[in-house]
Amino acid sequence: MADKKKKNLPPEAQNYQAFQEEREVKRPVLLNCIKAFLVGGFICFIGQLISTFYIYYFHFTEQTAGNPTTATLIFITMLLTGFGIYDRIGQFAGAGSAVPVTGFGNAVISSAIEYKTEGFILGVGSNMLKLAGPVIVYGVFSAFLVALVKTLLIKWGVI
Amino acid sequence: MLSGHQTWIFENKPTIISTGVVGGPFEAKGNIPKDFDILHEDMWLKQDSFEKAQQMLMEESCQIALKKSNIEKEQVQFFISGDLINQITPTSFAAKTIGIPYLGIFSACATSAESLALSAYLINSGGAEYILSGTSSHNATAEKQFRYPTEYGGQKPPTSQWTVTGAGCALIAKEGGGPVVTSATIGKIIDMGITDPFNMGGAMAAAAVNTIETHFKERNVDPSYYDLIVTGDLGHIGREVSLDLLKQRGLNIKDAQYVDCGLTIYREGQPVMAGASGPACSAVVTYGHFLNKLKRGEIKRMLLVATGSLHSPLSIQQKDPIPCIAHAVSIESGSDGL
Amino acid sequence: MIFFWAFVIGGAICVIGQILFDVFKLNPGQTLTILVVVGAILDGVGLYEPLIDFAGAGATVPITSFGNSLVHGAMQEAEKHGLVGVVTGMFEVTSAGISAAIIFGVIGAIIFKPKG
Amino acid sequence: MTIKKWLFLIGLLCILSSCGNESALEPSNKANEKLDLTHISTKNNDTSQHPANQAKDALSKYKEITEVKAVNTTKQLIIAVQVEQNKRFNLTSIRKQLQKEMKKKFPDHKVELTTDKKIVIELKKLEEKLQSESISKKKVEKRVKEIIKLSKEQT
Repeated sequence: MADKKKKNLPPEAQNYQAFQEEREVKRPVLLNCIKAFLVGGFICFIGQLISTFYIYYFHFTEQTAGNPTTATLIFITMLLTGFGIYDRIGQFAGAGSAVPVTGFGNAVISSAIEYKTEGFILGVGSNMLKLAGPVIVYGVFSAFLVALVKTLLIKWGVI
Repeated sequence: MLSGHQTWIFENKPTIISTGVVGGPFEAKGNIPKDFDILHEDMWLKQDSFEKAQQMLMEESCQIALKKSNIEKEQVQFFISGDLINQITPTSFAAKTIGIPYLGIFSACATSAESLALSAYLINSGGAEYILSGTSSHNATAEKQFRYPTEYGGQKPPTSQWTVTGAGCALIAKEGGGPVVTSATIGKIIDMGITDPFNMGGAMAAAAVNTIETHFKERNVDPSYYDLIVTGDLGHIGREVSLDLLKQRGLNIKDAQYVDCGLTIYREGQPVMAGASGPACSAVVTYGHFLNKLKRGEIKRMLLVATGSLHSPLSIQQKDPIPCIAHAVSIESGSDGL
Repeated sequence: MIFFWAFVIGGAICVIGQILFDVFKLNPGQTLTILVVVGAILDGVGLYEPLIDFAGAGATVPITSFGNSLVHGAMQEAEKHGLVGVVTGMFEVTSAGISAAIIFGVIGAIIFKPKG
Repeated sequence: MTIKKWLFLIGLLCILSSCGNESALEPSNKANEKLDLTHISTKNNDTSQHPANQAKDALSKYKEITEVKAVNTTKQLIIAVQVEQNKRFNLTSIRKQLQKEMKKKFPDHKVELTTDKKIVIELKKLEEKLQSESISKKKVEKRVKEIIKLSKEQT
């Protein structure tokens, strides 16, 4: 699609873009992936630690330990976000700190803190899900479609 | 006056009689802390919001410029300024405090050069005796408006740039000692179809090249006329692209002669990726660092080419390419050698 | 052993996210949305539960598990109440992530100021 | 470039989907030696763990099982197993297979089989108490009921 768009540009702009791209600093994809792997893996490792802790010392099974683990991770995220540490981790780790549920928490909490100056109702309240909103919206909608298809298939005896 | 299509020559020598340069904590750790009049330790400047903090920066820089010149603010006819944030409210609110008749302008990071060019024109044509011209930006307000909440852990690509927290202001007068504004070239919008808001240097370089080329043609001088050609905030990528393009077009610009404010303000190792940006970037570095050089006699003539990318968060989401602009203003040491 | 695989699988999902960032030039919002949708689809074809069994937190901590548990909630209700359950059961299982984020978001906003 | 991206995506999906289709457990002739099969013997006939011990022996023929705990009352039998890490992809089908087998083997008991770590831990505690005979029949029944309830809890 990007190529199609380029073709509509005047040749001067096309030449310039090529000229510019040659000099553009490329994203270090491999290095970024390694960092994302290590940090993302580490966050999941911590998650596993927390969930094992809940299984051993509290009344939770493997099934039910997921929720308190998530809540604990998001609590830790709140502290890291509030003290201005999470955005630095994010610059280093990229997807490594964005993809785990802590990244979801960071998106919500950072928006909440940022819009505090606009008041708690219209600032915090309405902007809190500015970044994380699409995740909830399309998570719910795609889950609806998947569950709908699956339920119908079961009903019709296909699976 | 008008030379060619878009260049003004100021034969009455409007003079920059004083400047006020204010910065934030990140700038204090940078490359040129000595060129600031005030450096704040707190991003908030003890205000309730970042936007108010930016307003405060602007107010302070104006006050400093006035104080240094011993001109009363009642003597100043106009305040010409602008910034990036929400209908330029930080600047307009600062104008309310300052109480000088006010012209609000917008050309993103090229605002510094636009306001300087307009001020010089008004003074040169006798439309005013004293004009305050300047601009401000704040890292957190720009992040909030154009990118993500400041505490969000989004990864910035190596092409992105760091918005300067600060404000730079110059008091231009009909006469008086100081550097003289000799000419200005008003740029036109250049759109090369680049849509990546994280690569503004690459997008703006084309505008810089267009304006610099036009300036030399219409002012009828050679690049060697200037000791320094100072671009606003092209950063590493934009500087390289524009320099290579200028050389390709037959302009003989030396590497050491071609400097960028966005690469001057911070030290190596500060996490600014491709360099600094923001309206305050060119204002602060020019009115602080480079004018000091001019006053010390290290350079005699400089051409400020402030570049701006005129997109909004909305236009980016609607997939519009980034329109860019560059204005050039030449500043030369006055007859008294200052 | 499960700790090792939690690290590896969790890290691998993040690498997929990083590739979406860097190669496909998507922003975080788009990337996370895609991952959530993928999680929902994987659960629909019955692949996500085995991954959770295998990698534990390596599969439940990444945002993909969000899609997975949304589908799970919907399916659980669908078993009880038929098609209506698909609509009503959605948040049955997932509420933890969203409610924790909202609660700690408001608390965070009360306690903290952005550092800039 | 775009073709490469799509190939990459398809390849990724193939890798992911290929993990799911392995067969469940195959029994072997030899008993699994690594397994701790401590039989719980109680002098008190009320809390006899004979069926539980039998279940342990029966499960020991699967070499992929790394841990097994079982406790029974007169009516109920609860078994918790841990499976080798690389077989955990098929945990659901393994659980179903073993559950079916155990149900067949103990028709007089209501059989619950789980793979949950938490239940393993709980059963281990209960086994220890039974072994030391510090628990009454009534309490065992109550505890087993609780554990079964716990194992069925959903998120």
